[in-house]
Amino acid sequence: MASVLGWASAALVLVGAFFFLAGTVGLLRFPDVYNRLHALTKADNVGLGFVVLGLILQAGSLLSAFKILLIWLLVLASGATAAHLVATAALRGGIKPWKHR
Amino acid sequence: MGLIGSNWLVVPIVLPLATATLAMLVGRRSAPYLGLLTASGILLSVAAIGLTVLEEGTIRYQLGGWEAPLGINLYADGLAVFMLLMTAIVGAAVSAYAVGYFTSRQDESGRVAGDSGDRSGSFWVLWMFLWASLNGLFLSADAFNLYVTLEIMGLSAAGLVTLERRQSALSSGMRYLFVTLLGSLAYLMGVALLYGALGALDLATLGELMYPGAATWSALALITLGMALKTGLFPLHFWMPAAYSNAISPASALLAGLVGKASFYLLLRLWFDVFDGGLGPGPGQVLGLLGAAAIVWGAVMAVRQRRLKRLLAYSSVSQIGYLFVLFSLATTASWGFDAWSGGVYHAFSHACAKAAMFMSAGAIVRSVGHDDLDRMQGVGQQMPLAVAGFALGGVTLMGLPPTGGFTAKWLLVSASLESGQWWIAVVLLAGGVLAALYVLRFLNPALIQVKVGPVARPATQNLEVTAFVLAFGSFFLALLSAPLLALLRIGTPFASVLLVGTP
Amino acid sequence: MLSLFFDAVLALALPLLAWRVLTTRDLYRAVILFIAFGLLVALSWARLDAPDIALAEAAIGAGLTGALFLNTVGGLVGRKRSPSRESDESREVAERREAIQSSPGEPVDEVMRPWWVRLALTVPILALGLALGWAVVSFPEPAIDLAQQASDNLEASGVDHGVTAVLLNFRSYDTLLEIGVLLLAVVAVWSLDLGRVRGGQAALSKGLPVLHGLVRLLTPIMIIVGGYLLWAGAKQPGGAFQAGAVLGALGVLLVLSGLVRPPLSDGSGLRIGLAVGFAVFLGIGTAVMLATGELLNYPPASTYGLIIIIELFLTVSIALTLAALFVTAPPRKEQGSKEHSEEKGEES
Amino acid sequence: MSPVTFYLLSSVGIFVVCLYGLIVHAHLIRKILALNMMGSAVFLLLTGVARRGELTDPVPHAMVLTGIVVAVSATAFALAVARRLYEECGRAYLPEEDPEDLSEEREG
Repeated sequence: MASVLGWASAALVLVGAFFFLAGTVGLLRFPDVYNRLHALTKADNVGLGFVVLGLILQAGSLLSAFKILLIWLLVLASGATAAHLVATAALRGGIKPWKHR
Repeated sequence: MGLIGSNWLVVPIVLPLATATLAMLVGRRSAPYLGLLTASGILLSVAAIGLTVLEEGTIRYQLGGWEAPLGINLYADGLAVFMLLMTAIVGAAVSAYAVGYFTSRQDESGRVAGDSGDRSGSFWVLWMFLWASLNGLFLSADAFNLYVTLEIMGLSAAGLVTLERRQSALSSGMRYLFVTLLGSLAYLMGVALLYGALGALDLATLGELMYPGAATWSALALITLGMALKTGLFPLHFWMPAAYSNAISPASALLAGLVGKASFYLLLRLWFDVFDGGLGPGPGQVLGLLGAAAIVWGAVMAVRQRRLKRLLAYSSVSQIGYLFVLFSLATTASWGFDAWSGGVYHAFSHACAKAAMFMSAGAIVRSVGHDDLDRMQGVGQQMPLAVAGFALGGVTLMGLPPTGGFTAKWLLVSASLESGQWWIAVVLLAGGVLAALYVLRFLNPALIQVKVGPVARPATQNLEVTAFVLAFGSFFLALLSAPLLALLRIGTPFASVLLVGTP
Repeated sequence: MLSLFFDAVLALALPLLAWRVLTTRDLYRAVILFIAFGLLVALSWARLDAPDIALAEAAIGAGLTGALFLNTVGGLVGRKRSPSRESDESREVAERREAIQSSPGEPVDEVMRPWWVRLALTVPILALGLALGWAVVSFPEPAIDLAQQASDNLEASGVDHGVTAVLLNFRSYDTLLEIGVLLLAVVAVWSLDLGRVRGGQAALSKGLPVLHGLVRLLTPIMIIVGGYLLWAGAKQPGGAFQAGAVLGALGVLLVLSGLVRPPLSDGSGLRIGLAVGFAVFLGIGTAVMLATGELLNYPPASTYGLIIIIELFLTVSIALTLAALFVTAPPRKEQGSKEHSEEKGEES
Repeated sequence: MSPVTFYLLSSVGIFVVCLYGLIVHAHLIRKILALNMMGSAVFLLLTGVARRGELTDPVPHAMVLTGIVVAVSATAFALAVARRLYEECGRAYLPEEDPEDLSEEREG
């Protein structure tokens, strides 16, 4: 039982890490600020979600599981807000969204 | 030692801290009175501490009731009390001076009034923190606690420099802040290395455990560099002339008189109590050489200045050299105590004299509206007290009897002759001659009699009087040398020398 | 094995990151890298079993300090400033500033000492690095074990957490002076009488409902977290500093998002709030002298209670100070009194 | 080599890199950044030292906590001076040599 949980948790964390990797690649390779934001927030939120899910499986008590979950929710909220602020500032600053030609 | 007896020790630290807090709350109007009250309280407590130490020997005080390696101790020996006394005297004089300084500024015109009121409030809070940190530094027996006092000292001193908002004052204040922060960080790195190597922070414990090794040598180097930078030892004095000359005069007096001495004291304390005389003869020789170079370089530069306050600032570069000469002379040989006490005595007399001279200069600049040395003709007629104060301080710098500077030089010169390093004696005496030159650089034009009509000038009587009184005190400091030297003997690191020397 | 590799990478990354911070041309980028540096330092402290200071570093060292830097860089370069100070500066200065600001955009910095200075510096600096490296590698087993002594005396300290015991009992004098430093810093910053550079932020954030929503959501959470950290400090990592840092960050957030107007330096409520921690600490430390004969030596029976009281007030003052260092707008002479009356109510 | 040694060496690395940067750069922000990171280097050394024994030593932790608070105070003041300097004269650099100030209006 313990080892099944352990494997599942490891797998989930690995999936999360893959999303982080993808998000990082997107941050480096995408053409403009809006695309990069997309890569960052979406991939990282999902990635962190998987990592959190994996860690919850390892959590000793319900309370710590709840705390870990809370971290994810807070990151979701602040990440979304930060992305919104950056995008707004970029639009106001006159940066035009990139269009594929 | 009774309950009250040892508790005097915390008064010079706690009292100004309380005043600073109160001064921040009550605002500018009552701050000067609080400051003066505090000054008298500190004088009283320092006198009580001094008497206790003279009668009963060194005091160790366990803060929070915890013993040394775990807790923080305060420790008062002769040297610490000597520095406390120096700070109390100069501090009280500057406090009195500041009351007059900020009041007369307010009278000047409506425009500056509100501004200087703010500045006066900030001055008192900063100065009270500075005073608490100085007293705390002299009394602390804990390496990390010394760091905290150093930082309070640096921040409040830099804050005092930037009270003057001219561009030059701001940039020299900025540079001073960098220097003082870097010095503190170098010190802290040294403390961290000592903790890594020896596992303690209490100075006495560190001294017992000291061994020469990679970590302790590095710690010595970092601490020495940091403190030399903060004290302004040649060639690390680059920040000093600007910082001292661009600040408002009460701040210049405090910086040149006291703040530089505190970092010197810290080096002295660690050098002899922790590092066992610098872990060998080599480092002391280096510091002595730099000190000798500072004496000559600073004095030559001072002679070449065209501005009164810059002249004084360069004179400080030179006078700090005298302090560092002691590191090459103070060994366990028979002349060790003479050299050590000579250097420390010089710190005292220079603190009083230089503070008094900056205070005089401040009054003069305030009155004549500039500090151009070439246009000082007739100042002696207009402001006899200020010029007299300046002259008395100048005589102390030259080291003529009966000044405190004479006692200090006498001790240093005799130690250098006894040790066979006669070239140090030559430098010391040459420094005195050069000091005469730069002091005359101001006195010559100032004493010229000129015919000028009565000019409307800001009232500076209060300033002149306080400056003169302090200079007068430093002038006769040699008369007190017997009790002061007796005080310095208590708990000195040269106790073994003294036993040999005095049967 | 894996953890050793992780430590090695982290330890290697820190100096490299520091190097990047100091060599990146763009100052904004340098500050962002600095924040990353602070977070990595916090991570390495977490690795070194120091959760207390990891928390403090993440909140104060990286977070608040980083925000301070960003704010200053923003104030220095790029933005045209309000002409509040124009009256009392010479024309020449204004022109010089114009010349500098004529190329807004990236705040860049390339001013360095000449190459020969840099070359000459490398020798002593490398020597220092080698000496220090040798020193830390060859640390002997120390003769004194303060860790043991601290844990032996933990019983008598009134609290169950080592770091809190050191901070508020064994070495409480250091902590007292350190709170003094905070107070001193605020006074020193105020004495500079800075212009109102940050006024723009509140206006900027108008019409950003998302941000306001987030801040409204975070406010109760951060208050709970701060209270929890304070309460937990007696037994486990946490305490007045961490709690104060969290609450201070909340203050900064509230002001920057425009939900609360920046407090004025001469508001007496603010002044009392800033000083109360230091005053209570000093007062209790002095008062116990009557009972036990030494400064800061708490009577054994009431040690825990006194420490909690001190920590409570410290938290208030630390939070206010950190926020004040960041957002206090000193009053301009002319308009001071008017705004003062206006904002009296915000103070609570 | 234990992981603690890595961190000790890392702290030395940060210290010297930042010392070099502090001296070499003229921009005020850069200097303040360097000083701040030098502080972190010392704190890292202390934290490493705290970790080497059987018990984790709380004394260096308390010292670091004190140091962090002192560092943020110093940084805030330094940044304020830098900004004030900029407001006053429009540059964020220190002059190489301090020019002898010959202006007339001194001491108010």
